[in-house]
Amino acid sequence: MKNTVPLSLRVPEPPARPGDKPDFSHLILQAAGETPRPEINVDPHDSRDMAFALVRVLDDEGKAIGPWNPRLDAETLRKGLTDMILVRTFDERMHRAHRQGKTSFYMKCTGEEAIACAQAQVLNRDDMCFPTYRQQGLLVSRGYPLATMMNQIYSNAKDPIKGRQLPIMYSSKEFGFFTISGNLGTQYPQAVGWAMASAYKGGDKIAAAWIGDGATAEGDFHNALTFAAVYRAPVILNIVNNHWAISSFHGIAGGMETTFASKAIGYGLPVLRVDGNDFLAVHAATQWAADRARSNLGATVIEFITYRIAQHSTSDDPSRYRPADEADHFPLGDPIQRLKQHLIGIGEWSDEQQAEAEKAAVEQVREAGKESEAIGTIGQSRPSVKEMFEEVFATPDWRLQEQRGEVGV
Amino acid sequence: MKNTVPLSLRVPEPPARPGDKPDFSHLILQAAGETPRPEINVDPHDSRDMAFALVRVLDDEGKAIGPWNPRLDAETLRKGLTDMILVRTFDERMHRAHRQGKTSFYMKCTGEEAIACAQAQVLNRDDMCFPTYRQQGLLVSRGYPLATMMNQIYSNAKDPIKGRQLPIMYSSKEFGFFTISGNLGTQYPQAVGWAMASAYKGGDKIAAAWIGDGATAEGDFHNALTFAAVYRAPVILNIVNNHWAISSFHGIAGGMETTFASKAIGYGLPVLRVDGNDFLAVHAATQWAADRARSNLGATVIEFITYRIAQHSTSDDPSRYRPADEADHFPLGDPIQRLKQHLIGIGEWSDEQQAEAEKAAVEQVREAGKESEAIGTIGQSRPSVKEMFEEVFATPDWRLQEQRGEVGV
Amino acid sequence: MASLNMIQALNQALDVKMTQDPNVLSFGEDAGYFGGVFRVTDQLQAKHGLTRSFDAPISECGIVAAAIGMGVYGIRPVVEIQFADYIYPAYDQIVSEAAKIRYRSGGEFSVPITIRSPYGGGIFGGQTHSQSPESLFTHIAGIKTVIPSNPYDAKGLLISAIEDNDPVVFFEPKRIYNGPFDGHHDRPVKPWAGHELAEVPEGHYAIPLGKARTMREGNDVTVLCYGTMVWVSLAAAEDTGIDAEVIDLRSLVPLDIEAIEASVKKTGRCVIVHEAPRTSGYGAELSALVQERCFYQLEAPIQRVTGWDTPYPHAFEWEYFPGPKRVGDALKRVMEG
Amino acid sequence: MASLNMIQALNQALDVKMTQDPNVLSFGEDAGYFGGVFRVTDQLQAKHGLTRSFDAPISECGIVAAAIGMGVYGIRPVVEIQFADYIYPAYDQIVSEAAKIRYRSGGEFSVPITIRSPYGGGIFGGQTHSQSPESLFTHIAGIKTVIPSNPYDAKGLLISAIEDNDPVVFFEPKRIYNGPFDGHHDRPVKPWAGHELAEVPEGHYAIPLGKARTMREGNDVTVLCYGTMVWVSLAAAEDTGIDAEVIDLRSLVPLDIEAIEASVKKTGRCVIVHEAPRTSGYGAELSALVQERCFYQLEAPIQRVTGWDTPYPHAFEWEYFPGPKRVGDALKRVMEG
Ligand SMILES: Cc1ncc(C[n+]2csc(CCOP(=O)(O)OP(=O)(O)O)c2C)c(N)n1
Ligand SMILES: Cc1ncc(C[n+]2csc(CCOP(=O)(O)OP(=O)(O)O)c2C)c(N)n1
Ligand SMILES: [Mg+2]
Ligand SMILES: [Mg+2]
Repeated sequence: MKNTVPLSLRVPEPPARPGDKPDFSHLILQAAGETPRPEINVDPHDSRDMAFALVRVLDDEGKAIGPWNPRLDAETLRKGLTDMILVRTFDERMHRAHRQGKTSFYMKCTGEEAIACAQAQVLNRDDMCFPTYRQQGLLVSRGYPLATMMNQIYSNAKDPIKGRQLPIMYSSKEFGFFTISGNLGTQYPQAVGWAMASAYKGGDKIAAAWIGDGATAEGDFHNALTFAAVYRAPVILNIVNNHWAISSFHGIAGGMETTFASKAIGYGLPVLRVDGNDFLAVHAATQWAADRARSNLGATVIEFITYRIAQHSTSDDPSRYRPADEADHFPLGDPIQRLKQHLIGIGEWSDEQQAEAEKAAVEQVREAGKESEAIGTIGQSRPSVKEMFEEVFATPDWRLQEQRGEVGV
Repeated sequence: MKNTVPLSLRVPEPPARPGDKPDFSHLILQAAGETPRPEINVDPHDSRDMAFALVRVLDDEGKAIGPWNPRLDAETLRKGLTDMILVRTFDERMHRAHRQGKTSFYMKCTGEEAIACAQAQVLNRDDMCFPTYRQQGLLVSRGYPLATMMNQIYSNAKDPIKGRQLPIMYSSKEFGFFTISGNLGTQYPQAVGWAMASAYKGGDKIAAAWIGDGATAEGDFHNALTFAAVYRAPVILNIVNNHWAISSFHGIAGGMETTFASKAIGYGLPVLRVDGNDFLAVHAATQWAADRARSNLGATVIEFITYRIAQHSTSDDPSRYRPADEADHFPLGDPIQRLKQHLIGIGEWSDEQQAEAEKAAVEQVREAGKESEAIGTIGQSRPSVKEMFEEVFATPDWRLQEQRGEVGV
Repeated sequence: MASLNMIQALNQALDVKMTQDPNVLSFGEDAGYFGGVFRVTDQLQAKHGLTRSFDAPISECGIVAAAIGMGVYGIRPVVEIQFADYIYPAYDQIVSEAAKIRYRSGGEFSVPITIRSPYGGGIFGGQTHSQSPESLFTHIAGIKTVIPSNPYDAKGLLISAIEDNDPVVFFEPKRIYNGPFDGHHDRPVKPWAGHELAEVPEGHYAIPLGKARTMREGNDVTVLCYGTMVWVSLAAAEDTGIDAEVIDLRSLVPLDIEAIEASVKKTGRCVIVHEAPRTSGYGAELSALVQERCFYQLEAPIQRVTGWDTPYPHAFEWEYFPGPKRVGDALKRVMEG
Repeated sequence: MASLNMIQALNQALDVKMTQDPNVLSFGEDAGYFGGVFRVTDQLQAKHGLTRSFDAPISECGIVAAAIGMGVYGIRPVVEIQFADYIYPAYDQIVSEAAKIRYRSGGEFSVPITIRSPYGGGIFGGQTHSQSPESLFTHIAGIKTVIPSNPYDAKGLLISAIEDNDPVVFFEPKRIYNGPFDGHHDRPVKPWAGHELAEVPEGHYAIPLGKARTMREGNDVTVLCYGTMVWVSLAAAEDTGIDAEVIDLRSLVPLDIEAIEASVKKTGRCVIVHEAPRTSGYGAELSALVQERCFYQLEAPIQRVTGWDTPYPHAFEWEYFPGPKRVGDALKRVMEG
């Protein structure tokens, strides 16, 4: 048979570029409360539709409705809100610090705070998180010292990873936070291996991993889901779809063809597609996945729909590739505003408290800043140069000893 | 929350090991004619069920029924049958040749002949095939000289790839057969790139690629589907599920969790799940996919359900890991018997013709064997040793010239 | 003739080839609309169209695999790997496929592709934005490895790489994209503007792969280097006053062995400089070749000045980076030897 | 004491460790129920259970990534890559992750895993069952690379690799699994049975990584080799009657530099032998190290006897494989030099 039309190469383009009117009409949405909540032991084949639904709890008025309402007490909600405020405040401050030349690099998670802050409340401290560089909320929510985060960012003498990594590549075993890799996607199958080990040992700890919409294209995404399904690993595989991968819109990763959530179907894994800017929905979905894992039912994939409000990193300028006001048109709003509205609605919060919380966050960050800058910002202070040669191996071989000698440290 | 049960690692096991009773009850089957035939421009989201259905044309009596009946003329069907007979006869002969020490290695495709032989009829000679080592039927059906295949297998002086590759790693640009790689999966995204180039050039050629159930676990499987979906490449992505990967049953690749076909859903690609031992179903499904590609509608994934009757290769002994009689219990039978039954049923073939065709095939293979063995089998004859140094680059650099000098050729 | 920096020169090479040959196209992560994180593909999509310069999914393996398929079809894709530190997911497709397809197919199929990637340190990029993995490619039969050190060579070498009928890994020393940084990080950065090697002719010209460039003639010692280290080595010669012959290899495979042999036989001494870790770096091969061919002329042990056998450490950039001081010390050692 | 071949010795090492340490487990393609295509993990599943020795999906990258996650958890997985030729899909996880996790986490996390893989030629395996990629790992800071040459060492070194707290790439020379093949392919194959290095003690013993073994003492020339080439080199010394000191490196990283230096300073001559292609093979590093440390004792150029800079060609096995003739010629050349 000959072709009916000549072939042509299709390259996806985003609905809007700088100057165009933002357009999110392609986004599959559902009203809060509409999506059913299956039992955690549901047969994945009977819950495929969840890949095309949207788990939401907060409606447009900020009321919590529907089967996914986690019914959290006000204390928990207030902690979630203040954690998110603190993360955003910290991001602002460190972004300024970069402009002030105090650090060589920084990455914000503005607009995505609900994901890490809500998930940190569900996961136990001894569950292991395999994050990307946008889950600083896990550390903040778990009470990791802000000053220590800054020490890492400044690569100063108190940097817990000894000046060896780029700013924001945190690592804390004590806080169940796996060392962030600069290489995208690698942590995803590692989390599955960690979960397999936990299951192998008959323990009770589970793992969680995060990956961005863009990085789902890496082979490691496929490796993770294959191993998680085959060995029924107790792991939560989170996809953070913030619609952009540096300058590439989600369609370059296949986001216009179907939902990222639907990738779980091909592995027989249960999946949830969740409003990532709805703190309660994130909390409830994560609880559902964690319960499955702890009940030895295996892995769950969760796609969180959110939007990267800030630039990709301090090296990026989004005005070159997307409408300046695209964030304002994102239909799922801002996670902080939405949780605030909810708390006020149920009479557990007020604009005054919000203002105080914001002031308190600024204060807390300033205090941490003082403490860390007293040690030093980039260039002013750093770990001993001998750290360059330490911990390549558990014990250095003769090459490292000789080379250290050449440097004279 | 604490765990309700201690965690444990699950490792999938096949339903039957040596000595056990074979069991294919996990296999999702449908009767011939049951599965609908969507239009080629169907929205993939409306055809997801195809990933869990089974395209079949031949019923148990060998009658061709239902919407997928390709209505092929008797000539075409007879060619398909005799091609399959020839492939099987060739495999038998070369397998014996290995026992006789004429080659170091061989791999049969016994039981899977319908796939390559039917697909070769649908694809044009100038479409490019990116096969695995079990698509020798493509060459046979396209009339590639059997003696030349043997010359490659024997690495003799007339080996078209000059003794550089293991036996059966054929390559023929003229016959649209891409050089087989010893590395699993790599050809899959390459085929997508080839198809992208064809579309980029506004041409009319399409690509087809094959991968085994086991190799779908490689990252390149994911890469291929991502690029095929994003760039809408005119390619047919075939998954040959023969239930085994050397000693590992398909469950080690996730085959017990869901169908391999369902992996297409996560990329928004249309998919067909097909009875791989039903020549007419293979033909019809491939035609559907080829029509889509040629109409610039992009890629199609096809899972063919079949069974690897022979050992993996001459280095393998399946009796160590699966029931000796498992093949006899495979519910989709033998592709040659089924097409023969159909042809006889429609009065276009007879047992006598079958016997003659088998004799003719033996004769044809013997003739080719004579021709090739006259040149020489492994060790008796080989290309010039200088071929070791040729074609590393288009033009050799000084290292290759010096090293060739050291060998003195 | 315009004075261009290396980014502009590389961009021009792509523009020239895409204008000249409809079979040349470019893709990579953020390399389409945005023009690449280092802007090397800037404006190519606007000028040549969406299907000739486009964004790719974040899958280095998929990018190279697709390029291989395109090359097999008969066109000449140029792909960008955003940082050399991210080339490893594509390693199997490069080593097992691109490098072997011509050979294993008896010459029937070939892979005329170019894999561009910014590499090297000196930018405080930490361990995943600073690596120099060149020797992982020089070991692979069937792969060419090219590294320019200035705008003029960058354009001419990239054009040759694109026109080459075999796969070329083309590493761009990102530290000198904007100026010939010589390792004196405490001094003001020189831009390319005004530099004679920034004088880049318009249009098409090709520099053959496998021809080194003598950047400085000298009689005391031969310095073998490439990329950023060319400028560091020149500074070291300057600083020490040692009459070094500084040879910019430009292409590691194919290697200009005549130039190396002639120079070392003349000087009787050799220092090799690269940023990559010492063990099994390309300096090891160069050292082995020199001693095999110039043993009886060598008056002192060949010295290697390299990165250390550690990952690239963020806070210790200048202790890790082989600067003019370390190269100068090696020049002195080899003169004493 | 039983006389074991290398496969049995490796199997015993795994069995000993799995019996001793519940945190040791093994997985890989066909490595579970079936026991591996070379039978190295034979019976481990039957003896230690389904979850301690199991089959893995055909994803080398996934296998290594899962092992890394397990190592981070605190157990000691031993994974099998079916052939070294298939290790490249896992290269990113090994280079970017396993090698760097201890360092980049400030010592908080570590990766005590062992990656086993049959490697090398001499079996008519063609280009995808014959490769020797060791130098692609020796270049990577944070990775140890170990290669045994006999059953006794195989068991002791594998036990050390498993007990090591860092990632170890453990290459098994498949050509000598069943006997000390010396490259005389025209002669009957010797089995391990009866060989003194096939006398393998029961139970636990460890051979420290980084200690070479002098297989033959000699005064004329030092031969540096490992794996199958140890036996080829011994045969070459035998055949030529040259009094060579044959050193089996056993571990490439860490390297026993003292043993090498001492021997070359004694003999004044050095020949390096490996199967991998010459350019940027591990021989380059060894040659560079020897000339840096023994320059003034060297009486002739160091010779490298290696595979050619081509893919491994099926029909030309014995022209590609560095056999006793080629090693012998190098011994003669270096003695004349
Ligand atoms: C293997 C690899 N390839 C490329 C990069 C460069 N890079 C860093 S972040 C990024 C975009 C990631 O986008 P996404 O996965 O959507 O995460 P997001 O930044 O949106 O959170 C890229 C391409 C990298 N770090 N690692
Ligand atoms: C990258 C890679 N890993 C492992 C192998 C070894 N190997 C060769 S065939 C095979 C099994 C493949 O099974 P499947 O994909 O189901 O194809 P089938 O043999 O059943 O047709 C394996 C593991 C290989 N050739 N390449
Ligand atoms: Mg994103
Ligand atoms: Mg199979």
